Amino acid sequence: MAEIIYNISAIIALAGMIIALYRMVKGPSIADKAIALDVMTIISISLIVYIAAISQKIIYTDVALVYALISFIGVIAIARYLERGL
Amino acid sequence: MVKRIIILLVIVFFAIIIFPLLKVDPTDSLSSLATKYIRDGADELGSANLVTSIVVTYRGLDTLGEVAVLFIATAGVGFLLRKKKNSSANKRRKSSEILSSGTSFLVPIIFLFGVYIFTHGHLTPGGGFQGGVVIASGVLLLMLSDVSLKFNHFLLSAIESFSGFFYIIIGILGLFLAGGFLDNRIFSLGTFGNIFSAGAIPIIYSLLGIKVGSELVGILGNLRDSE
Amino acid sequence: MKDFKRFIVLFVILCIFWILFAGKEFNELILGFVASLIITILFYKKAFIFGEFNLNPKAIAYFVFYIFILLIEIIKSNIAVAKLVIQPTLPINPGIVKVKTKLKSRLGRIILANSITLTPGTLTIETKDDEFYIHWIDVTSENIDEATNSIVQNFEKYLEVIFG
Amino acid sequence: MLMLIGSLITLIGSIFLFLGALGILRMPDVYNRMQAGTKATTLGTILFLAGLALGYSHCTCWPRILTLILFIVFTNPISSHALARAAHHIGINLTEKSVTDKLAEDEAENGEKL
Amino acid sequence: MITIIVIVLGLIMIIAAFLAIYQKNLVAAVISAGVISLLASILYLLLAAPDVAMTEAAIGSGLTTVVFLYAISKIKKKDGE
Repeated sequence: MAEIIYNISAIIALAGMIIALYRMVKGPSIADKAIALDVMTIISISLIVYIAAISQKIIYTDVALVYALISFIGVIAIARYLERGL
Repeated sequence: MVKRIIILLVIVFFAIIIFPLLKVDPTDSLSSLATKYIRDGADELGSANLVTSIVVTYRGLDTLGEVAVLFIATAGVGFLLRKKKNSSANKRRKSSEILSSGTSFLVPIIFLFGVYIFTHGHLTPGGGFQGGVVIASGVLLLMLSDVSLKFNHFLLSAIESFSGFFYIIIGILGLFLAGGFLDNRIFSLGTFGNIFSAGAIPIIYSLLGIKVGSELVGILGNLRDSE
Repeated sequence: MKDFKRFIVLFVILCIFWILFAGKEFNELILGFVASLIITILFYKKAFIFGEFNLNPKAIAYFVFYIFILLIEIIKSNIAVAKLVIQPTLPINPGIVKVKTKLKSRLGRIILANSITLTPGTLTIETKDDEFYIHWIDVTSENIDEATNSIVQNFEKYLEVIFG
Repeated sequence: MLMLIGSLITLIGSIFLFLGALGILRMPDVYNRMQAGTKATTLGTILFLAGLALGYSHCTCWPRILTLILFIVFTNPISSHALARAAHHIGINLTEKSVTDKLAEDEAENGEKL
Repeated sequence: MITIIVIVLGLIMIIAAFLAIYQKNLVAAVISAGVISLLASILYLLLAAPDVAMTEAAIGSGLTTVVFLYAISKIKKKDGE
């Protein structure tokens, strides 16, 4: 029962990722695309922890930590590029 | 249009070919060398992460080559990009107060996380390269938030050379004290799964992490300070 | 004295993070102690925001209380934005307003700005001296004082005690 | 039982994640998208991860998940603030529904960009 | 379940790859390339290769993006002068 609900949650999160991808394809400005990237990153972090939990491997969460730190810096770099501060 | 349809068909074709790979059981058809690594690796080298022991000891020379490639890349970037004469840092837009305060809170934690990753290379999926990249990202965050940050390129190359030097010294020590070049059994193997275990692997990975980190910082600094 | 306080606070925070990363086995603690010490020596001169905690019991109690307030605020306003998004007509009324803050310490200001940004409906765009420019999804008043009342006051009265 | 509660929390979190993504699809301009998108997903992630930590409590991954939540809560507002500031600086306009833009007024008054 | 995740992520990666190739704006293409390596690292994790996943997440989605952005800003400066 609980496993089924966890799986449904993962599928809903994946659907959110597809919607973010649509904004990324369409997004009129670069900032829109960067927001879409941000949302996709956050959903990816959730998915990684989900994978780590269902496969019972704690060490996989290290990947999620690296992910959270690095993609944050990527988004800031895009922002600083846009305002010519790079 | 026809071209795009053909491209799509080719991609679908490859997807169908590659998809069965997901169902391959990795244990059922291994070469004899791989079987030996898997069977004896944990007992011989005492590292909980088998990939690490293969990368650092069995295939240590390859890793040395990879680090050399990265070093040549750094040197190439420094050589090709001309240094700026007059500093034009004031042309860049200043970062906001929130970003600079947040940076001074986050950078020490990012550095600590990088140290965690490269010292736990034999226990977790991390290692020297990943830890080095995390540390370089911390410096990158400093660069993004502070437009007038100056790099001491001499210090960077000194750190980089010293860690490379000690890396090779440990390799040669392995040649004399243990089985061969870059053998990790120059110290006792310790308890399996403990932090101070697996002989020289944590030390080698720490040196690699510092070396990779300073090389990447060198590349980024050269990119920023050139015209 | 200021340097010493900064040093201690940074060191303790790094040790806590190391325990969260690596667990509290004895050997790990030794390694974490050494690593935190090295990083603290490297950074304590630049990390100016760590010297700004008020380390008295009242401030710490307020800090714990503040986290609860922030959580409740986040949940409340998230539900409001979720309602907004699923309505077909999308009844929004956005704009950028100006608010004033009394906080002086930089740590207090960044926590205030992050709290404003975390509660959906408001987003800090720019800071300038004691004024924050905030994008507000549902502008009820363009006046500085009224906007300050409804956005900032709720957080500021706690942060003033914690960071001074 | 604990697992069921955890899974329900995760479900709520995933719904918030979905609504956040829907927000960036429906909102009319960059700033509103940032509001609905990146902030609703912060709460969504917190709930998602907390539910997983509760349901799989025997794998003792809660310290990592706590660290992850701390990172996300601290870094996400900073990155969206940086993005919003950059978007305003390069002159991406607010939607026509907007009622006021004090920042642009002040910039015009001082004759320079902040 | 894992199969569904793999298929969806693979499709998103293909779309992002098309975007990275056909987009006129270089920065948008760089962002799309970042998305590809972001999702590739989840796929590596599903294939039980956390080492590679961590390297891909660290280098692919963070550092190469920044290096590309630096390169683009240098090129634009040259063109402007």
